[in-house]
Amino acid sequence: MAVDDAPKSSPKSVEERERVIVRFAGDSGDGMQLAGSRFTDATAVLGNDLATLPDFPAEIRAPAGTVGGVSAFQIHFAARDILTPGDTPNVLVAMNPAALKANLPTLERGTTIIVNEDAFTVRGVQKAGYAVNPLEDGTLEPYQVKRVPMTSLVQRAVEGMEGVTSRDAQKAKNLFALGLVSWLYDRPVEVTERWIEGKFASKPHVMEANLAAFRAGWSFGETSELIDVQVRVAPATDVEPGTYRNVNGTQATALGLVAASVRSGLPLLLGAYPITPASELLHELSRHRDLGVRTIQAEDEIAAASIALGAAFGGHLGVTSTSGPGMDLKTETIGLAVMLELPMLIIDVQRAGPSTGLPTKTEQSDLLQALYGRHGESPLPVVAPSSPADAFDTVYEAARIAIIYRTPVIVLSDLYVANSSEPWKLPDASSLAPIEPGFRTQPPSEDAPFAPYARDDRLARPWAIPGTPGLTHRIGGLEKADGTGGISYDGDNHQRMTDLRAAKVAGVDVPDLEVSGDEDASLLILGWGSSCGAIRAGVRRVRQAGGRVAVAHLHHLNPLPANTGEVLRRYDRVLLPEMNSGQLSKVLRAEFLVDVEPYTKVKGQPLFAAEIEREILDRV
Amino acid sequence: MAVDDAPKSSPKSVEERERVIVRFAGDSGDGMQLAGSRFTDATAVLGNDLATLPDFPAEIRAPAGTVGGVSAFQIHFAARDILTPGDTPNVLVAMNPAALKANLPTLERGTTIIVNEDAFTVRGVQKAGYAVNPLEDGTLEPYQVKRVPMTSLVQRAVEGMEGVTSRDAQKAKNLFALGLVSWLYDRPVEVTERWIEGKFASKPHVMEANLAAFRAGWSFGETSELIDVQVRVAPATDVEPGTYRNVNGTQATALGLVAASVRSGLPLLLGAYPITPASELLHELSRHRDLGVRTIQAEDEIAAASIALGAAFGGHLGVTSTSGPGMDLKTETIGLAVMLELPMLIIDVQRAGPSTGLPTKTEQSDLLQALYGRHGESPLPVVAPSSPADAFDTVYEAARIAIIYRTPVIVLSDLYVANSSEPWKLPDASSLAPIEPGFRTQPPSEDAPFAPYARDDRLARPWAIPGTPGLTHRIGGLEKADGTGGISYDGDNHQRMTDLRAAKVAGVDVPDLEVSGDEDASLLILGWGSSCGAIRAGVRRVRQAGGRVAVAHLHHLNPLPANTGEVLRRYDRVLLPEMNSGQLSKVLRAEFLVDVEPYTKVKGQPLFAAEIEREILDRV
Amino acid sequence: MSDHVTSPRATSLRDAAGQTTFTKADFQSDQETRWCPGCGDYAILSAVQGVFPELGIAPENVVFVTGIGCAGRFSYYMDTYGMHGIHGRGPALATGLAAARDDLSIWIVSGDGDALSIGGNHLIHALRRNVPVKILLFNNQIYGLTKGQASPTSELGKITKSTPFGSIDGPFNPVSLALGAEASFVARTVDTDKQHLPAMLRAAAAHEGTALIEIYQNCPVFNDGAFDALRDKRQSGINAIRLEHGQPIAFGVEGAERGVVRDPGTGGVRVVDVADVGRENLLVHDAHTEDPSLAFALSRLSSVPTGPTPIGIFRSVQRPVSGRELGAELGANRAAVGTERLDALLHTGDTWTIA
Amino acid sequence: MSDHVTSPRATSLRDAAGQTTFTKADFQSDQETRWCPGCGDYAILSAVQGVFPELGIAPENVVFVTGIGCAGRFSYYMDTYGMHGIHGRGPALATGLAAARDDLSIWIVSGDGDALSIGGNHLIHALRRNVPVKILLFNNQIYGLTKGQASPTSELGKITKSTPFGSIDGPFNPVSLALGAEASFVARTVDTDKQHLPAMLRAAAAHEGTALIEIYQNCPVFNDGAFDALRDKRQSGINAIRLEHGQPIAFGVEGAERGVVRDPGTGGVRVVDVADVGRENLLVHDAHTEDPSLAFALSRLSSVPTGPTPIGIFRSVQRPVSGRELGAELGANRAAVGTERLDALLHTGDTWTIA
Ligand SMILES: Cc1ncc(C[n+]2csc(CCOP(=O)(O)OP(=O)(O)O)c2C)c(N)n1
Ligand SMILES: Cc1ncc(C[n+]2csc(CCOP(=O)(O)OP(=O)(O)O)c2C)c(N)n1
Ligand code: SF4
Ligand code: SF4
Ligand SMILES: [Mg+2]
Ligand SMILES: [Mg+2]
Repeated sequence: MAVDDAPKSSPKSVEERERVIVRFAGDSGDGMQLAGSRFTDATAVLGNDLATLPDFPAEIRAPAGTVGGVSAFQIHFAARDILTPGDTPNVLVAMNPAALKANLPTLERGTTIIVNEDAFTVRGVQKAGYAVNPLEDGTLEPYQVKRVPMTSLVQRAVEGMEGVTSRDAQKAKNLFALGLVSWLYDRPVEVTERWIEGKFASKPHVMEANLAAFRAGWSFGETSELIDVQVRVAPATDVEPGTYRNVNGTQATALGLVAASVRSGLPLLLGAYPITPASELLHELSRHRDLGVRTIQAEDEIAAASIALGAAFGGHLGVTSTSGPGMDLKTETIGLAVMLELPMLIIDVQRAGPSTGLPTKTEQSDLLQALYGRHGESPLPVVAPSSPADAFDTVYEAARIAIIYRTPVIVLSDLYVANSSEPWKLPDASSLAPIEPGFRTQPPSEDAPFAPYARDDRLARPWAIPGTPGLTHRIGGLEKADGTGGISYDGDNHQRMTDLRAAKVAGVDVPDLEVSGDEDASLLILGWGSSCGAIRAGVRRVRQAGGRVAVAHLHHLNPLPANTGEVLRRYDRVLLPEMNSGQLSKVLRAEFLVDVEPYTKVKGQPLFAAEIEREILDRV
Repeated sequence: MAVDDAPKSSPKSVEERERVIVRFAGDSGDGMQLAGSRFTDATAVLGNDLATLPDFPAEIRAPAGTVGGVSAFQIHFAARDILTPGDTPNVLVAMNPAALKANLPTLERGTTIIVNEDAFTVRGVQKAGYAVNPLEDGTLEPYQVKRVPMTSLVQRAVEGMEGVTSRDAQKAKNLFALGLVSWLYDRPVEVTERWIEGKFASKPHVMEANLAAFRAGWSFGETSELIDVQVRVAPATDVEPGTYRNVNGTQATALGLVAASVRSGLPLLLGAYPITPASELLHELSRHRDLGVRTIQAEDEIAAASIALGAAFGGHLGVTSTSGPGMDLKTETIGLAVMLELPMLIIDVQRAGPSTGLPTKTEQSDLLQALYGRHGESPLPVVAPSSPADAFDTVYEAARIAIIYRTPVIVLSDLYVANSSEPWKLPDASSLAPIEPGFRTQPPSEDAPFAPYARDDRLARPWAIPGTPGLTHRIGGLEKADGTGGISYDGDNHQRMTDLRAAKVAGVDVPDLEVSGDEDASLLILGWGSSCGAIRAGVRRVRQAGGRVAVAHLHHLNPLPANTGEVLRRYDRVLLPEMNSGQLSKVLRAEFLVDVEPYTKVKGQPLFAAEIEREILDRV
Repeated sequence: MSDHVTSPRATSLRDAAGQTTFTKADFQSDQETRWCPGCGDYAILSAVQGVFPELGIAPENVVFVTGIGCAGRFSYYMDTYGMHGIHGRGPALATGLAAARDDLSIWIVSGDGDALSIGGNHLIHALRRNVPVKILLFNNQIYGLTKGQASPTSELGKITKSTPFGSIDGPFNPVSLALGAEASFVARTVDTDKQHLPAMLRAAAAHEGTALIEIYQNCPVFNDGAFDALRDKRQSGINAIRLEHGQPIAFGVEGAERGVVRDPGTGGVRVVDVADVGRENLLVHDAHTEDPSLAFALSRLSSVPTGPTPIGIFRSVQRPVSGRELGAELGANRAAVGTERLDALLHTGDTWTIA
Repeated sequence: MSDHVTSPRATSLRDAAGQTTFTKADFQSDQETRWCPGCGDYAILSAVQGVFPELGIAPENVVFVTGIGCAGRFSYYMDTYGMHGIHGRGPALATGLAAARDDLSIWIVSGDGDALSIGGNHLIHALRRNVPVKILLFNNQIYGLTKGQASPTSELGKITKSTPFGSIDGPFNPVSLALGAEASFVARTVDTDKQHLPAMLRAAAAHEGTALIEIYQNCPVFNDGAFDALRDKRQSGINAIRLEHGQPIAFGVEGAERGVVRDPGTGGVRVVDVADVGRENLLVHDAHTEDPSLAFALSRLSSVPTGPTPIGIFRSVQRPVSGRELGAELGANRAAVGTERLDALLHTGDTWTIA
């Protein structure tokens, strides 16, 4: 291929770096997500550890060239293990003035900015809301700006190509940028070229244009004076051996659900109603018909939850997924599931609220609703993934709890976990602990009639599915008589059943809370859900600088690990960063009467390692 | 009238009592609610303090004569102020075997039981599920049983009356029972007779039959050997002067809403969907069309809440009422109201949950849902009535907060408050503090354009209703830019608005928490909502027996009175009785890190003074 | 009427062919019925329990899904699998169950409030999708369980607890609504009609997609007599327009004095005296035509049944049943899925190995 | 197309009679429109803003209530009062507003998902009640805002993000559904038809009860071309069946080669060549007849607009408007209510006085 004949050992000086953060930014139409994910694959294959985060525009389609229409993709890769997609980039690729304007505020002095010079026309500059061209007026003085006429370079590269229109060329400029950045960090070109060839096999001229653009970008890096150093980031060494794949939280969630379905032998049925950001899970699972997965787009979230519950009654793994307002609407059905004591998974991909709020921004503010947002005493288990890859284990665990305890379980994911990605060490399917549905099948006898609400030692009730001879029975939302499950208006029975439902959930087997870092420090940083990476990164910085701090992370929000109180009491101070106004802190304070200090942020962005570092330093 | 010519000073001995609890029990068809409420009116007019509680069958229409079909009405009246309808009756009137069976378990030794002997036929006894007639087999040995052949006595009384069928007579036996008990406690007959005459004016023969039955009951008491003492309960002396009326919680709520509407000048519009027990409020308000009250029976609770919110946008006092599952369905709309910052009242008449639960039983288990049951950070004020009459002041206060702070407010009533009744000292309409809606009307100017989300010193935003020239504006569920109210996806703005919404609610002016009893005791009993009466009664008993205990009651659940923490910390122990699994305790523990001890009960009944007394004694 | 409902569980019999056959008792649960004396629900329950043995479906392969209401209690009285769900959500719960289990006979029992007020959206979507379930809509034109409020089928001006001055809203015509929602099978019958109701149940059971039967059901406590025009032997002769596919639409005490013809004026249909038009000119009912327009026109003959009212099958056509083929396909796929397939799935896309 | 949308706020003019008159600009908010380039919503917005001045209603007496969706953004672009509510609840919010304020002109803008999927129940109940609101249903047969999932009007087999193997559910016909729900006014039009759309808006504005207009709206991003049969100048001539009250239903490139007649076979209507039947035998449209059967039959001529499709007013009849009289009565009562009346109310029933 083209670059092979180019001198592999480029004349330019090469610099080693431990970690790098690159951000591709352009108009929604510029294909930045594609450039970013291709770069990610090449990087993964190279063996760097990495984490990525796409940043979509809030508007469905803001006018082209406006700040509202900017789409970006950030990748953080390193020679050692990575915890977050990074706070601010070392290199920003800005395909147009709007992309520059949208990202400038977050940049630190000295950041390298690669701009597509051709896009900085008078009209383009105006559309972005600049009075004068920022390339001219010294706005960029604090940064290292590389002006690259990408559009024209691509035009030139495809000149005279069979059937390639100038529009094809236009659309290919993201691959030029990709090629350039790929050279800059010496990424393997084969991975990308193979992908281009596969992707556009059916459209040869598009394939050609894209390949040409990609190679032009690479050669530009190699040859132009503009960029004088090539940066090398060695493969990560501290990575566990194994086969890896890059996944975002949505994919990991889908895979975890399919895995739980296969390992439990329960067919998977998803009832969902589209909503940002949860829709992606519906789309993802809809593709797995070949694995027997059934998805139903319901008329609304009430129906979506009811469809999942109806399927559960039929002996399937009933799942429903949603975000924000959708959770509100599922409330009543979830309450019915609590009363019916049937397995059911509710996946809440949290977004910024209240009400419609900020649909494309992340938040962790549905925790109290998940725990308490139903009328009456209606307890259920709640778990939360700590990273994209962890979503696989989390939903698998949620399915295990739901199935063996016969209870709805809420999984609190969020937009950040769902969209960001990281390498995932592939488990061996057969190594996944099988989940036993243990359907009741043996018919009852005269002396032992079937009691749908008799309980096993886990306090779980029998699950007898329609079609099983001799076990016909009726269940419903009215209070049940202990054991027989008949309707009961008896006060003492209601007390007993209320206590039993609570005891069952409180008794779910949950691993102890593990503390790492300086276990004997006086400050504990406790986190939950998607803030795990930022917290650990912040803690790492503090400890590398010699600070002493302990860190722990809650995967189970209900019930809490048995040793939680004991752990909290071990420390003089407990800091709890969360993307809400202090919801988990409330829960822990009530439970353990420990003065947990929340550090809260609701700005639609994930927590940053730097914030955590600062908050810790303020306290040690 | 008949009893006038009878010697008013009866030959029988008369006994003075301070307080008495009577329970009328019979089949749903026996008219016990009528007998009870007539007895209540007569008692009220006599000047006793009183409290009553109807007890309806859970089944819509359980088979006649079965235990499931028993309907009862309990009244507690006294010569001093009364706090609850009483734990167990001194006199039980049982119109049939089922009524006897249903109530026997709750009776104390020596209780007087007046039975309608005629109903204890073989079939009747069987229907109730008795093997043998309980009047014969010594079951009633521990009690003082008065066997009265009510049915036949009524038949005799109406014999030969013009157009009176024996069915009329059958149906009149509840008035015989009423007459008998009225004599027993020397209630004024005029009140009841006037009522009968008015009620059945259109059906002369029914009126005659009822009057005859009532008088027959009275004379039977006077003349029969069976009952030898007449009991007198002197008018209450420690009652504030003023004009009184007997109200149940539903009526008081309806009146409070109408009062708030009149005193704020905002027309009242209720959007509701029928549900037990909240339906009664819909029925009650539907009658007040003459006062300009509009009620709409919506297609579901989502629509009911949306109708109230739509009316609020139009400048009306928008109210929605529901129970149990209905609350779940209103969640999303309430969240929108939080974002729109419009006044709206949500009346939750709590019932036993979860799910459909026990629709005709009381509970206080929606507190955490009211506080936290919405996705995202969506705070709102929550208040709860402490007694039937207090519901008037509570909804009036709720309306005040909603209107002047522009926020939805949840009123946590419950089935017990809604159905029980007590005398209510009528306020003077003009003495009710007017509520100022303060609609924005002045048009904006060039230099001061209209900013729908600019805030006053209460942090409340302007309320500009459609039809106002120059103030056209758009609001919605997406996050708003501070001040202008335009759509904003800005992170810092979201943080600011989240904090502003919280600060506004936290800043609602709430009176301090008042402590009574032995303020310097080491134990504080804290209550909320409908448990107030039982708690104060329990405390009174303890203190009368020389025990020392302080007591306080929370009318505002959010925000909490400013001095709450300070009060809690003043005591070695804080006991918090509530009809749930410890919901308010959770809130207070989290807020103040005080080891509040819950005393919880979810048995579908209100708390009893005796339980509170016991719990206190266990602790002092 | 409720006597038999608690009759002891009989054991099913084997017929000559050794085939298990079932008795009415096989479908009667031991739960004591809790409807008011004289409630139309008893008659419907008895009819349903009476028809099932004919269908030859074992009780364990039958599921009754109900919402909340007096009608909603139905599931407790059938000795089949049953779910007493939440108000209005029966069709949604059943849609999930039907998607999971195409081997079951799924029946929904709902009231006029449950199905048409809070549950209206699920009902029309189930009909649109043609989900394989049977829906029995007990229409008593009132809210029974909550003790007498107006329902979406209550007539304009009706005085109820929630409308003390009379309802200001007109009613739905459930048949028209269902036809507007693309229903493939719509019928109407009367609770106490011992021949007609079972016939409708059989037809619904035989239908492939969603089958909706509106059953006029008397609520003696809160809305007594609402259907006397059709329930009362003397009146029903005059008022019941019995629709039969392929038959001219005629009715009357002797069964034929009056009939239905097209009305060129309105584009609808109207009732005439057969004498005036001649029997040969009566409209011939066609329940199987693709176009629902005729069925719709017939549904407009009455909205509240106080006069001549059509009962029977308005429409019964075949169209794709939601998930019918898919179910089979998925089942086959599942059978094939083991850990190997799962491993393959996990390994899709670009992977890399670190030694 | 979006240029004018942000044009500066013009001040309203006074006409000769000193009567304030309004201009299009009076109804244009300064909020920048946020639809995709070429979205049909721009054309509809422009048409609505263009019609309002004719109606002579001051902007402050107009309220736009919307649900969530691309269509839902509409309220931000009208310089009237507006509420961007929650998904599907527009009709419910508007019902409350209409009950409170009969002095306002209330318009609902909704999408096919907002109105027919999650909001289906509120829509049919608003129609049943005949609430005084106008409903503009932007039907693009797709979920736009959530980036391309199937909607209840998407055709069977449609491939979308949520149905990668093709939708297995058939669509609603919004006009049929509305008629089945007792709608008093139902019309259909096309986003870009600069004569027809405004005409429908005027008719809706003039209607007393609930007026529903289904507007075929192109979504160039997720469902481009769905309505070409009617939008494309060349094709529309062949396909657009323009319904006009009192006129024989004829259409075609020259405006009359084809027409609609009753089909005795199906009880419905069908398209014929006028040459074959003669113009005098064409069906004459009657939008004002009480019986909705004709309108319903016409609605069945097409469900997805890929061939001959009726546009125009299917039905427009007068029936009691929800709360019309009541509103007046209540208003009068309120005027009379002061503290005296309140005191009287508080003192109702048995009272007693303690000195
Ligand atoms: C979410 C919710 N809202 C309201 C109720 C109260 N509720 C129970 S049944 C019912 C309506 C009953 O009427 P219908 O559906 O006609 O059945 P019927 O009792 O007449 O058979 C209502 C409003 C409830 N259980 N759940
Ligand atoms: C309760 C709730 N569920 C889901 C969503 C997500 N959502 C927003 S708009 C929409 C549907 C949009 O389609 P349509 O109504 O046809 O409007 P369009 O965007 O096509 O104009 C959905 C599912 C939401 N905002 N709220
Ligand atoms: S209330 Fe009516 S419908 Fe309900 S059980 Fe009684 S009679 Fe039947
Ligand atoms: S997605 Fe479609 S409907 Fe939405 S704005 Fe874009 S073009 Fe219009
Ligand atoms: Mg009903
Ligand atoms: Mg759409």
